[in-house]
Amino acid sequence: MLGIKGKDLTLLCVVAVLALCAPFILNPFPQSSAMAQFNAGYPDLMQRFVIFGIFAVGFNILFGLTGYLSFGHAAFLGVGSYSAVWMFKLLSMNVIPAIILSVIVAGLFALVIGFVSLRRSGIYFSILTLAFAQMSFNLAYSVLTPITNGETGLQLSLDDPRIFGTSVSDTGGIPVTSLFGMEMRETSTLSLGDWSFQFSNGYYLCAVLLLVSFYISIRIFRSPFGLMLRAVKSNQTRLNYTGLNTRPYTLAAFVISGMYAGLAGGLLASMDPLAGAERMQWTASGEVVLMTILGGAGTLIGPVLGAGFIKYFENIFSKINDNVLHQWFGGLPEGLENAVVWFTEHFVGSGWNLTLGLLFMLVVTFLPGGLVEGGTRIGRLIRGKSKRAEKKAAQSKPAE
Amino acid sequence: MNVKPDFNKGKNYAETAPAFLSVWNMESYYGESYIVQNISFNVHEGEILALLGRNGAGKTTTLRSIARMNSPQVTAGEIWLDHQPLHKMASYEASRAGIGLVPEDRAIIPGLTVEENLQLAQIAPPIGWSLERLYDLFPRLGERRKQEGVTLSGGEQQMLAIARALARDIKVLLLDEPYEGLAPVIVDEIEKTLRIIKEQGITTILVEQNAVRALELADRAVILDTGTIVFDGAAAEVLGNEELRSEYLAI
Amino acid sequence: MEAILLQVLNGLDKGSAYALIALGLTLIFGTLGVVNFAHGALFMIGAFCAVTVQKVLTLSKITLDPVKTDFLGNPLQIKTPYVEGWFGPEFGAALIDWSVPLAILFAIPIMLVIGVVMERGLIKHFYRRPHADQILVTFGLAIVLQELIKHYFGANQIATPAPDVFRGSFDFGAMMGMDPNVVIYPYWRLVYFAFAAVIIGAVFAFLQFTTFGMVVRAGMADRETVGLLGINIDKRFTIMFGLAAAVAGMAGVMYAPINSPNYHIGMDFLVLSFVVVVVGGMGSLPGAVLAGFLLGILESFASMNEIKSLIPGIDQIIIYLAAIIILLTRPRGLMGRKGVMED
Amino acid sequence: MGILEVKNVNKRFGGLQALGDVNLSVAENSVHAIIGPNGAGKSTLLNCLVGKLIPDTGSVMFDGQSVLGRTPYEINQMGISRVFQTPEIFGDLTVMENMLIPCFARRDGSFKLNAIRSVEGQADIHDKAEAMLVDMNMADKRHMHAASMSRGDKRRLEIGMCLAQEPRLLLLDEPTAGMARADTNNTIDLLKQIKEERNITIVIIEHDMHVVFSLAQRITVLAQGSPLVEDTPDKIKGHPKVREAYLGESTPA
Amino acid sequence: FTNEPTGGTVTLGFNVPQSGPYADEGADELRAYELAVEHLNGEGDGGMLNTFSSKALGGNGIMGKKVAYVTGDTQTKSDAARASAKSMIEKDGAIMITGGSSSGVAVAVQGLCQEAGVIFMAGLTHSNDTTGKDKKANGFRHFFNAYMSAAALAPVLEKLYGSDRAAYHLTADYTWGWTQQESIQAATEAIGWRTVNNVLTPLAATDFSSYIAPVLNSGADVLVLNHYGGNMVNSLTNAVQFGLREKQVNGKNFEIVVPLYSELMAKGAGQNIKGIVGSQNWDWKLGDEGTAAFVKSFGTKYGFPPSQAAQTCYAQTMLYADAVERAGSFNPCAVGEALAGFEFDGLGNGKTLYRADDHQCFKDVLVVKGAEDPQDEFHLVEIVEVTPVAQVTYDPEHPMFAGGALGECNPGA
Ligand SMILES: Nc1ncnc2c1ncn2[C@@H]1O[C@H](COP(=O)(O)OP(=O)(O)OP(=O)(O)O)[C@@H](O)[C@H]1O
Ligand SMILES: Nc1ncnc2c1ncn2[C@@H]1O[C@H](COP(=O)(O)OP(=O)(O)OP(=O)(O)O)[C@@H](O)[C@H]1O
Ligand SMILES: [Mg+2]
Ligand SMILES: [Mg+2]
Repeated sequence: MLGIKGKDLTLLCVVAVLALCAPFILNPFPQSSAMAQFNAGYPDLMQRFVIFGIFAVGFNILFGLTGYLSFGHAAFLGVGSYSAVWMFKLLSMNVIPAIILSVIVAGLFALVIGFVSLRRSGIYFSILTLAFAQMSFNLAYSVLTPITNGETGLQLSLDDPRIFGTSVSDTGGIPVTSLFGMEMRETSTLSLGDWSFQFSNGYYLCAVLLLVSFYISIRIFRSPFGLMLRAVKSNQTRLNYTGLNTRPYTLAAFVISGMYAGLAGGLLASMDPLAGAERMQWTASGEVVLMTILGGAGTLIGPVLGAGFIKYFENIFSKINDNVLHQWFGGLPEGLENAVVWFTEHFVGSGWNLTLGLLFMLVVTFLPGGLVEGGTRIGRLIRGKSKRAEKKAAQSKPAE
Repeated sequence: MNVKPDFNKGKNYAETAPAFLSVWNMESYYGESYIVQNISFNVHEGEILALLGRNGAGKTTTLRSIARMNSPQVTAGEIWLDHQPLHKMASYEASRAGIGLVPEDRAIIPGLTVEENLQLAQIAPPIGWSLERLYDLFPRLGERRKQEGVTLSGGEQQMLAIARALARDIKVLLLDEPYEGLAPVIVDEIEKTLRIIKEQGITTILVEQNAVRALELADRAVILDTGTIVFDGAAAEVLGNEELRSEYLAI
Repeated sequence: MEAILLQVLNGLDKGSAYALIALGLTLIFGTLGVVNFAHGALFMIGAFCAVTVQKVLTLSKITLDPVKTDFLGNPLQIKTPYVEGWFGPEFGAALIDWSVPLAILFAIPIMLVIGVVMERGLIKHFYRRPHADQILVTFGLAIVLQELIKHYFGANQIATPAPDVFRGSFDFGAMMGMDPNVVIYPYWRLVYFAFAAVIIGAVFAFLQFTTFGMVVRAGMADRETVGLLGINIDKRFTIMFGLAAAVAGMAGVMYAPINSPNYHIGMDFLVLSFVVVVVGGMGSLPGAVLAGFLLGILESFASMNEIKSLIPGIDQIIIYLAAIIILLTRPRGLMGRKGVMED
Repeated sequence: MGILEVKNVNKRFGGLQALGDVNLSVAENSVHAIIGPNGAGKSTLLNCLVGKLIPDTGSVMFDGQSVLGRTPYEINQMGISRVFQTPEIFGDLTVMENMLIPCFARRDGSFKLNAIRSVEGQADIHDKAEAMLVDMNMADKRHMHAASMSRGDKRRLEIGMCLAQEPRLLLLDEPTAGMARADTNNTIDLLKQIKEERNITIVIIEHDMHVVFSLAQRITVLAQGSPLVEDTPDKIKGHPKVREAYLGESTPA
Repeated sequence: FTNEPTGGTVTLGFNVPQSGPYADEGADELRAYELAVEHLNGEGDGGMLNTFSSKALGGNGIMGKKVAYVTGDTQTKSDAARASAKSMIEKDGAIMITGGSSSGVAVAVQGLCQEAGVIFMAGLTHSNDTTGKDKKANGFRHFFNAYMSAAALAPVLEKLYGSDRAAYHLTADYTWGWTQQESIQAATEAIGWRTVNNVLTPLAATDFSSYIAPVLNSGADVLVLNHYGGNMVNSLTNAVQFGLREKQVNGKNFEIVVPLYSELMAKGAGQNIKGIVGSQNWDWKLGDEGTAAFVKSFGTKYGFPPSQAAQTCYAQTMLYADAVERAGSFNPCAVGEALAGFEFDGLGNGKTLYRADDHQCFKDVLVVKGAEDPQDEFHLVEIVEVTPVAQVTYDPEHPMFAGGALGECNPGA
């Protein structure tokens, strides 16, 4: 089906089911329970999961396949966002032209930066991309303020021209982003007992695009192009002496992953029409690197998992304050309660970074293949096939 | 034909064994693949042992296991060198205990000159031949001492690898295909050197594809096939045994 | 003319700071090949050694003032540092005044221990892992260290002044017969410059005139073979790590008076130090130092008004622009060694 | 006029004259061996042919066109493939994937974003790689990681990858070093067969005289960077200078 | 309207920096918010509830609903701040968002709240734009702004340093820096100062030596540091290191001015801040009744006096709650109407007006300077003068604030 088969097809189906049912899956706890704090099924966060998933999937096409570690990918995301917001300002609030433009502009930007940076490999390449991104960030923050609105970020305003739309909505506000009239921010709520599930148009647009992106990424991984990219990672000398110039391949991968980043940026702006310069800072580029490695570089689903993991901590753990903790542990005796709260406080709220840092270390130390490796191990446990057993099986066969 | 090596499987095997180097029930893995499958053999002091077998038989794996390299992982068995338990040592400790390995890919260290490659061998005790003496043995190395080691020609690198092993005071020399890539004249030279080394009482294990050459030089031979020992006996015996020659050595 | 001289001086000093900060990173990243995102954290811990020494020296005995009151109307607490009580007010005050230089003495052993523990406990397992994994683990570590410091010292900057005698600036211009106040330079920065020169020289000498440097280089290229030659490379890597941490820490201590440290100071310098090391060329100590000075001077020039008015915003990007130009014209940075982290 | 014409090639490394006035002419569809002591400059000469090194002076013509100044991939596109002294293969990929890459590489080297159809979907290419694996007697290792094969196997794989490209000139740098006798014989047969079937010209460097004398039609002896003699195998065998400088006494005449 | 509270509680969203350089400021804001919630719910000593001129609040929550709150981390990034605010609105049902410690974040979150249909009560934001070109109907600012700083400072500067001065500006190269610089340049030129130069410095700069070194030779005798937070601490430290303060230029003592001050910055700058003049929105040492009540309850609870950031956040919460009570509805439009043009007293700074035209508060502004010999760490700053509100009031159409429009209030879905 769709030109993919076997495991890949299963994977795509699983991702599709997960993405479409996310509003249920991410909201497992009833509204009034203490655990509701851990629910992540509200539109903004679900959108972020998916958008950063797209970003990471694209990054993985470059890094996972070719091994070229770009440390400036956030620049493409930022450029995508700016293009989209400009599109909203000038043209119309329809997200389609905005998204298309952001993909194109990010692709062109990636073409230029990639063309230059790919003259070097290894760490030298990483630093070149980092330098380009940091330049973009610094300029966007200051000199380019007329285009980027600097520190505040590019926003819509009441006096935008918006050729194919209205500057001001009927209610006197700024019109909202939409897909041919279907408003992105519109959310319908389904209440089932103590649960309430939110279905947002914006999220479903993002989810569909994630599925498309993911599907394309599968196709790339399984295509001769993907094979060539893996060959680039493995041995460039051999590739050269096989008559292949590696540059067009790496550049194509770079541009494709830049376009993914642009798409992510465009979607971010479509969900929330603001583009800030911080989106291009090295920390943002670093974040996608971390997402990819954390999930499992070179695997198909890993980057999406990594993106979800980091965004979850950033948005859910950071919001747990001592007030919430006291509610949770209110059942404990006073002294114990305070002790538990005091201890837990370090890891949540303003301490969310600490938890994230610790988890980075734990995951990479104990799960060398990232979260995907963790999943594989769990799968193996469930199937009851231990490593030992496999070893025994191998023993009976001769070494070859 | 399958000849069992002569050793007794006692707990205090190491003390009673007449051997200088003994490998006992050794099993080695690369990750999940089981390569060296429970082998045992002895090497006596001062002798040259030829370790033969087809490609992929596990010769290199055996040598690397004895030298205590990080891979393969030796999961079972014991290795004793002159009453020292090698199987409990890290590779640098094995080296200090007297193991010298000339690896099959020569492993010349990039970024270092020829001389630095040799100096590196003389940092940790015990120190063997002096640089002058090594340059006498391999004059080509003397001429190229300031050149980066990895830019040497294939044969020169082989010389450097052997010289580097001799730069340490070793008890057992493990040679993994030392003749590979060497001009015939040089092979003759090295063979002479090996005889000199033998006279000095150094024990040698020689892995070589040129089986005839190796067997002419060696005292004893061990033949490996898919990770198990299929022959252990006098070198001359192999040369005289048609079946062994054709089955495992194709000569 | 004076302006140029001034910026050269400035650049030299900035450069010495960059070089010193990057030096520790070169040892780990350029030489051991470990992509150490925790380097900034080591620098920060160094700076907080200075803060801690200052805090310890100013630990105070509290007495109540009978007359004055605090903001809640309670009697005011008067704090007299214990050291002033023990050593007399004058010597005690001098000790406090000199807390930053004193902190160097504390920082060296502390940073050595931290470096060694970090290497033995964590990094050791990552030499053979992909660089990406190294990034993840060291970044995680950096965050953890940072958050711990934030927890104990807060997020605000903490003033750690240099000793009083180094306040003010030295008038080079006047010395050279120009008008006064034209070419001036703060004393503490001159101290920093000298300090950087000494440390850089010492590290050079250690790696150049002992076999240590060669062994570590060899070990990075091929650990296995070095082990085969009887060398316990792990031990040397550990020492190298300790050394690098100590260098990073000293750079941090000395920098504390220039920029009051906060828990974020390491991250602020992280990118810069990577850029310096890579522009210098992987595996090259002199390269990193040279790149530090070069970028320092370029940055100083770019901040001159004449140049800024010519190209607006040039000072924002000069470092990156220079890095790009250098890396494109020289494949391995200024003095990089072949084969180090090129793939 | 041979298919490969090397004229007056010189190459210095610092103070070392690695190649001095090398002249070499290789006839089309022949096997030409280059032998000589270690460090004679054999590999260096090969490097000059494939664009890894640029000679200081001299010219290298392949089929009437100069190869100098071209990048390795351009030279390969002219029809020259090379097997290295230490195997250069894609260690992280499986044997099958290793073989697929030269099959997918287009002869003219032009870039095609072949990202839509899957690898398996392109049956013609897949079959070609499969056939090559069978030819190389490696079909059973299809799914093995190339890096975890023994050295002899890596060599064979590399030869197979070069052959899959259907080159016109195949350069072999000690292809049988470290190979078991049986495999060496197989390789000799394979090379002979391929040369016949596909009209390939082969230049081979080898220290194993058995291989050289079984394959070569002409032999150039290189010593200290310069050709010592060039002749047929029989003449070379008996050449006293060659015996002294290179072959030694123990080589059977 | 969005998030209409239906149960027995009403949820407020406190969106403050918890990581990044302003985390301490954020922590102090959060303390103030928690205190405000306590007071609104009738716990504790009531703080400024007792001094507030409006008596609509009765310590029984807001309109009888108990006040609950959620917190989030802005990270001082527009993106993260908006994400955090969105989660409060979408997930937790927050009806009002408040907090923040930079203008970029304030403007970004204000825009979000406008679109989402909730009220935004800005925390610490000093840029003219927040209530200037980026003003929004749903957004309200209690904190003062760059123009007011300049207007308050100029007369004091004239008094202290005379009217014949040449100023050299170092300005952080982003929106806040620019508006700050523009304001102070205009104000000082109005008292006769010359502006020698204005040099933009990168936000990411940590070492300002190359910008400071040329100052002495430029003919200027005053250095104005339009920097905030870490930038300001570092540039001031660098300037003092260069010995600028000991120098004489044009026969006058060289002086340094830092237009926007905070206690935390003073602490970070240590000795270097002594004698440096600047402005503040509020200081705990102000003698008025409201201030005293607030300082007492804050100090008793946390052991140290509140910062100006804490005060503005506390006041904003009170003002919001009060407006709801007075409006009799949580509907943002009703609340906005109640706030617009509202005059009050007793929350510090004396009589205050929430101007309807731009939702900016007008009140007295403090001119402060670094204490020469502080009695303890809480007295690093001393008040030089309390500039009366009249002097800092400007026309809503003032060019520095022109360009934007409040628009219509948005009650949301
Ligand atoms: N790094 C590795 N990972 C996995 N398997 C390996 C690895 N290295 C070798 N092997 C496997 O181990 C087996 C034995 O290899 P080894 O190198 O010891 O053979 P050998 O006898 O030395 O052969 P040769 O004569 O070709 O050098 C081979 O089947 C090979 O595929
Ligand atoms: N990059 C280099 N720098 C310096 N010298 C070099 C370099 N490359 C090769 N050489 C020297 O040039 C000479 C010829 O080397 P080459 O590799 O061509 O020899 P070869 O004939 O292939 O020998 P072998 O049979 O041992 O492989 C050698 O002495 C070698 O040390
Ligand atoms: Mg082998
Ligand atoms: Mg060669």
